[in-house]
Amino acid sequence: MSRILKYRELLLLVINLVLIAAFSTRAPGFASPKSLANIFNDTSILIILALGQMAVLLTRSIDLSVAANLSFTGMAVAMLNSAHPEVPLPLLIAAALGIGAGLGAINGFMVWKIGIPAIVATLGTLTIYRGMAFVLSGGAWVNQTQMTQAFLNTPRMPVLGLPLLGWTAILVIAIIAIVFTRTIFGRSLYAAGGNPTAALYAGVDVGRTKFFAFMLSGALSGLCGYLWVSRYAVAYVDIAAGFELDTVAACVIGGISTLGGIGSVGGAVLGALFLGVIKNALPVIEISPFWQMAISGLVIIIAVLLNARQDRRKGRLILRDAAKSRSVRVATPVEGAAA
Amino acid sequence: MSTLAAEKRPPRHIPDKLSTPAGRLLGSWETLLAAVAIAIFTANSLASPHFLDPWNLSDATYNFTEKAMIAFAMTLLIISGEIDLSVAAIIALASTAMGAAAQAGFQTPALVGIGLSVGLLCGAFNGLLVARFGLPSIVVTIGTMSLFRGIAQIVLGDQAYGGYPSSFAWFGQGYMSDFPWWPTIPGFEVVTFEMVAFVVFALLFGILLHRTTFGRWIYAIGNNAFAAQFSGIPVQRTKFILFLLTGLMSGVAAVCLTSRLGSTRHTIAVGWELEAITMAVLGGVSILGGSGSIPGVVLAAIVMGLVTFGLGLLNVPGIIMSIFIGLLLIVVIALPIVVRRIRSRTPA
Amino acid sequence: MSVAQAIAQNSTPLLEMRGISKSFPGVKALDSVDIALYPGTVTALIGENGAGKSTLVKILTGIYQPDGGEIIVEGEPVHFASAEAAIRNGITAIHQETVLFDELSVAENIFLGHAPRNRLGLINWGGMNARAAALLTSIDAPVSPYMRLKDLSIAQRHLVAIARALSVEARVVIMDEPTAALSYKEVEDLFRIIERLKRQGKAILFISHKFDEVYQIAERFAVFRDGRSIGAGLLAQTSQDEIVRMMVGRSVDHVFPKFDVAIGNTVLKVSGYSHPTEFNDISFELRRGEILGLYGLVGAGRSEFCQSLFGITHPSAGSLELEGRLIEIRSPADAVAAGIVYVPEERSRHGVVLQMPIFQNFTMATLGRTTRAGFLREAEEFALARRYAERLDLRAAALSVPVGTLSGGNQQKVVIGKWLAARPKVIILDEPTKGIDIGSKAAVHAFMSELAGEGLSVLMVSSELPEVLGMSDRVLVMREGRMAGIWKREELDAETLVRAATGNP
Amino acid sequence: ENIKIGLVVKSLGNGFFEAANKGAQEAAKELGGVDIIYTGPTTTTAEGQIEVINALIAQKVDAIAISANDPDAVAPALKKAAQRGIKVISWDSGVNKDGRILHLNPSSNELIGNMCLKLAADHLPDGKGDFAILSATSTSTNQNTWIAEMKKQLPKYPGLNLVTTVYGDDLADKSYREAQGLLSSRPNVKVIVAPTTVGVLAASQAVKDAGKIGQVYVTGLGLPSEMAGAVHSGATKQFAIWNPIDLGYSAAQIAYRLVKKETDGKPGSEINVGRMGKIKVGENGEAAMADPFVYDAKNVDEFAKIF
Ligand SMILES: Nc1ncnc2c1ncn2[C@@H]1O[C@H](COP(=O)(O)OP(=O)(O)OP(=O)(O)O)[C@@H](O)[C@H]1O
Ligand SMILES: Nc1ncnc2c1ncn2[C@@H]1O[C@H](COP(=O)(O)OP(=O)(O)OP(=O)(O)O)[C@@H](O)[C@H]1O
Ligand SMILES: [Mg+2]
Ligand SMILES: [Mg+2]
Repeated sequence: MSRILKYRELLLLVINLVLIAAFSTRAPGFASPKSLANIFNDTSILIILALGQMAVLLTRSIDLSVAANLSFTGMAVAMLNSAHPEVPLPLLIAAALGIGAGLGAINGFMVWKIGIPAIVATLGTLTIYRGMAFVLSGGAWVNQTQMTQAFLNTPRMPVLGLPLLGWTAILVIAIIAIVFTRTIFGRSLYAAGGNPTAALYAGVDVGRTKFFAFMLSGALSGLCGYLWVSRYAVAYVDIAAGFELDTVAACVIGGISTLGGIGSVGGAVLGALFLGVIKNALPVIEISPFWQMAISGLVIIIAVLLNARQDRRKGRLILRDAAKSRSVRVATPVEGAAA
Repeated sequence: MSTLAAEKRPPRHIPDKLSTPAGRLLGSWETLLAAVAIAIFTANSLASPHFLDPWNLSDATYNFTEKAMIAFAMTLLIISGEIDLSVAAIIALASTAMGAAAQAGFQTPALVGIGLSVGLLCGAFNGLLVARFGLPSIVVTIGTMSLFRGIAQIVLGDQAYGGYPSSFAWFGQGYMSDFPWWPTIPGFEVVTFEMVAFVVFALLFGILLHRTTFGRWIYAIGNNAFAAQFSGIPVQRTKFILFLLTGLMSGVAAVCLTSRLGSTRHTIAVGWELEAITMAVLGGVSILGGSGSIPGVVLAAIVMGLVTFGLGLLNVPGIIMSIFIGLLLIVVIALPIVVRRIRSRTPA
Repeated sequence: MSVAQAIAQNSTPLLEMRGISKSFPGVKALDSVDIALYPGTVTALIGENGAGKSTLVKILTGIYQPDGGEIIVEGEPVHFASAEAAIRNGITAIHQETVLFDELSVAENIFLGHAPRNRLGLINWGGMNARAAALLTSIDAPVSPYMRLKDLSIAQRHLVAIARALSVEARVVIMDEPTAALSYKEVEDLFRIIERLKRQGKAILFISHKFDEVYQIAERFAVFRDGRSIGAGLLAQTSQDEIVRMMVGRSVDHVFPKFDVAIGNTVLKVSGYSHPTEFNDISFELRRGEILGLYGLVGAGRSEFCQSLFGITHPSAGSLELEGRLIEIRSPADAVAAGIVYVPEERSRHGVVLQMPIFQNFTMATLGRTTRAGFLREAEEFALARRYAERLDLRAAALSVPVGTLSGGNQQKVVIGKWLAARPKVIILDEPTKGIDIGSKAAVHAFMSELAGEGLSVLMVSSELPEVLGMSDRVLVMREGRMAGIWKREELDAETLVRAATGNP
Repeated sequence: ENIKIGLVVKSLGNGFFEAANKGAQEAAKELGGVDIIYTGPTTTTAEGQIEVINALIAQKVDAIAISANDPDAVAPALKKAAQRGIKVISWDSGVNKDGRILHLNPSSNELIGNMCLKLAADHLPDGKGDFAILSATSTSTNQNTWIAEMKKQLPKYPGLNLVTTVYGDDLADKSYREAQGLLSSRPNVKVIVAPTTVGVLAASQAVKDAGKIGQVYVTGLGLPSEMAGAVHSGATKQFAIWNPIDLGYSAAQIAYRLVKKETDGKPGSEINVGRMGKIKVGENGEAAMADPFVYDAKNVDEFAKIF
């Protein structure tokens, strides 16, 4: 285990399990396999978005436009589906990925070629993309009856007790894990954010890496656009409003540094699940709806505090005895930031 | 006192500055923004016959005055390399506290005091987490953003606080001409309290940032916190004070907004954090810290106010307006970068 | 193999750069320079700070594109569009700046950009770790490929950087000031590795400001001045004075101009200073007009100790007396107020704010002197900055340009000037001449003597033996966070110091 | 010069208000010489609506008809409008008495509250059993009024038991999760009443996904076009809504009559609202239109084409 999951992820996993156990004392059945599958399924979209956000955060950037991208792409594919019901679903999903990637590429282009700070570029496109969703639809909704059955029902088709939506998340996690740990592009993400100068010297094109990170984040947002619309069977301009901060929160709770270069796929997934567990638990454990927001805020702060305690620099431990106690820790192999 | 170097050669003369003041003014961000403001002002007056009406312009200032007051403090914070996403939530909490106090029968001065104190407290909480525990501010304030508004929601639930004393309404709705000592110059009766507050705070923050030791510290910290610390600058204390200031200004905005609305719900000022940050960034504040100016932010506030009001007069839907603001932000940030790049390509 | 033999065997260059030019906005960093590298030979590239050495390295490694000129490898003209292209052509470098990744494992630091891949094109972690382990063993590096870089010491990082340079099938190895952060012992190790590379027939470009090293390891040299080639040839046929003259354009006589000054009363008394993990039980007295050298191997804890005197870190035990009064220093501000200032080792990280104007850097620590009631007065700031800029003979276009536009030596002058403005009693200089060329070094040394002559007490951290021996009245040696001894100038010799620092009898 | 009426809605991009706009445009055409300015903020906030109101005041519109995001917060701005000679009415979601001349309820609040209870009872065997309310945001005026009315009239339905009220904030994902929470933690709840379209839709979807169609029903207030899918799936048997077209039509008509000084809109006055006949202003300056209309599988498709 220790080779696959680093200490931080292990801690987060334990926290997640403790939370689930605690909640199930108040809401029997919360920990049942069915309920857990439910929570995972419900968190799938956040997980996928968080993985995209993670790619961007790793390169020392941030993508605030993920939710707006989701809204625009969701609206676009829903309208496409309603106007041309004959277009097969795989093509629509490809369109969602493509549109999303295109919007992500716009962000990436501004960061790479013009040199606008990512937070500024995506703060701009955050409003622009959602505005475009409004322009595209004229403010009208796309309703359930306008969408085809295949469009609506495919992601909710259960396979081995988990809907396809959940399986999609698992597939994305697997692909991203391989991409981040075992491809040149994935390692470039870590390098570009960890030390841009060093990355340049090592032959990594930092700007281009950022561009592709944004494109990846965009493509995943686009995919989520489709998944969202089909899950809630309606498309309107405001969908997923404010979700960009949830994705950042999931990453941060999962130990991905907003300063780039640090983080693991496991962390991002567990961070998203952490938020998912809380979001799903609060409605069932008899907590006043008015308390939910404060509790999630508090929980984020506590998670960040816990994370930071682990990060505390240990100093250089020059004195022999101090160094000895450290060397025990160092000796445990660490496989880069892979995991 | 002689030096070896001096014995060898007389010291070289180093000029204070390279360019002339006029040259610096011409190339500055503020000049660019002022040009944009004038262009939008002209476009607005051509596009709508209702634009050049003093009362309308006076109403239009409400589009930006409160947000700008937060943006001033946010500017300092961003220059120092931090950020506060919880400002709108602080407004909600401060407003809720004032509402509760008003229900309990407190009078206007006490209400204002309570609003500002809650703002300060929230700022202190953020400051503590960032400056004392060394947590990244973007993450901390994502958390406190939910926490502060969440507390407001716990207190208010689905209810609203109203029933503020009538004198309280003056901060957000009053005109300076309500004062006997305000000069009765024709044309000046449209000056609102918030406008005066905007100008006063712009001056205060401008002086604080550009003319005091504290302001210099902010730049030093934002550019290189280590070097600042190694120069004896109290880095963490400065950051803490900046969070306090941001909290306080959110409290001020809460007083103005609550007074203007006359009621408090927990959704008050939703989304303002991004608008305040947009204002600062549009004003030329580097989101990475280290540079920016108050005059720039003042101009950016005016530009944003003019754009929203001008488009409002043309009944452009708000969401289309936000496309304009987003484009404006990107174009104004990109323009100097692109121009600089083109200029460096053609040899001078 | 003698130098003459080597040269006789390798008369055709492996790599040649001809007429290379490179301009940055406002600076012509390289103006049609030439250099040739021969197989099995170390060529030293020598020049003042800002002469264009690192720029040449970056062009050769594909990081910068030259404005003009050509690169010829084994007779074929080549063009490196990216860092990767240079690596593919067998050119590898240890760069001057830290170019490693704190958060990644040692193995990945070594192989980033050219990791071994399996048939699917995916990175082969097992193969990479195995190859990294083999590579590290071959250079006697006591480092596991699985360790994370941030857990390594400076010296260990250095070994990783070397392993990285050797991880590609290199024909040309470039080392840009590889010894600047190393102490005596690690330099010896590095030289052994270089000797091995030579035997393997690789061409080596070695950049250093330290002449003893250059003469020890290199056969050939090339000198740059202000971005131009001034001379090149065989070191065996050229004296140090000739090279210095080529480099500076004049001769430099006083590298260690230590004057005898009257040593006064005790100014600073440190007793039993300790820190839980970094240093233990440091005690000494520092007198008026005295220069106390602080010698040790890299990583001995000297900087940490000095930083605790300055209030950056906090001692867990011990006391401090300044002019007979017990003081406690909780922050740098306390230290400055008490009259203790610190010129840090990492200049651009801790010393100056690169983006801010020169005059603001000068006044940063002493804004109280140029303000009234907290309000800035720019004219006074300029006046103060000018006073110290002239005293230190600063070279700058104007006082309002950012410090980042200055050369390293001039940046160091700004840091020193900033602290002189605080009118200190004790000045701590941490590696004051690290990475500084011989001309500027002489100026810093002269200035140090002068300050002592004016009655300042100087604590000088240095890893350079000649500097310690040449400048100190007394020397304190630290080893692994503890005091290894303290010696007077008269009792000093290099051997004593090295023995104390390494702990070898 | 044409009469300009500002039709201010809670937010743009909402089918209900689009339909109301359609009605208002119809009224404008019928009356002649009237321009409808259909506008609203990006988010459903009072601050956003105030900016919109200020822009309307600046354009010197003749009347403002508003569906308010907050009854108190927009009042000061509307009072300013009134001072500048603009006739202000509210419709759908009201404004405090001193901020407007009159308020046009889509139906009386009692009727709506009653209708929601009736719908719940109709879905339960013998009209007895547990039900829960899924509301929008906790600040939304009309939602809160209707919930209050439902609670008030609950005694008229013995056996009908309100278990809890939850808030979906008019966000699809949150509403869905709240509905899911109800399904798992309140197994006795047989009916979810959502007086908001996003709520009914999300709850229907949650019921469908949980495979509880036929065990748990969802009902409430929604537009036929948006609800058709839920009705077809069987998650919703019936739901109700008033006609938003008629509502917008009437609001525009009333505003026009006020501008033309055909009425002062005081309590007790009767206003001519074109094809809708006459509306009487009651106490508190509130007027109400007809009963909500109930839709089910038989008629929903027909109306889905209209709004
Ligand atoms: N990226 C850059 N942008 C602008 N100027 C640069 C840049 N890199 C180097 N220079 C300038 O080019 C000149 C040569 O710099 P270079 O780093 O090559 O010197 P160097 O010989 O390596 O000096 P040192 O001994 O201090 O390392 C200097 O004047 C430097 O300021
Ligand atoms: N393992 C490490 N991790 C992080 N920083 C380090 C490490 N080793 C050294 N440093 C920092 O790098 C700089 C150079 O350290 P170096 O060891 O060369 O200085 P030194 O004075 O010889 O050592 P010390 O300060 O321990 O006596 C110092 O500022 C030190 O804090
Ligand atoms: Mg160099
Ligand atoms: Mg050191």
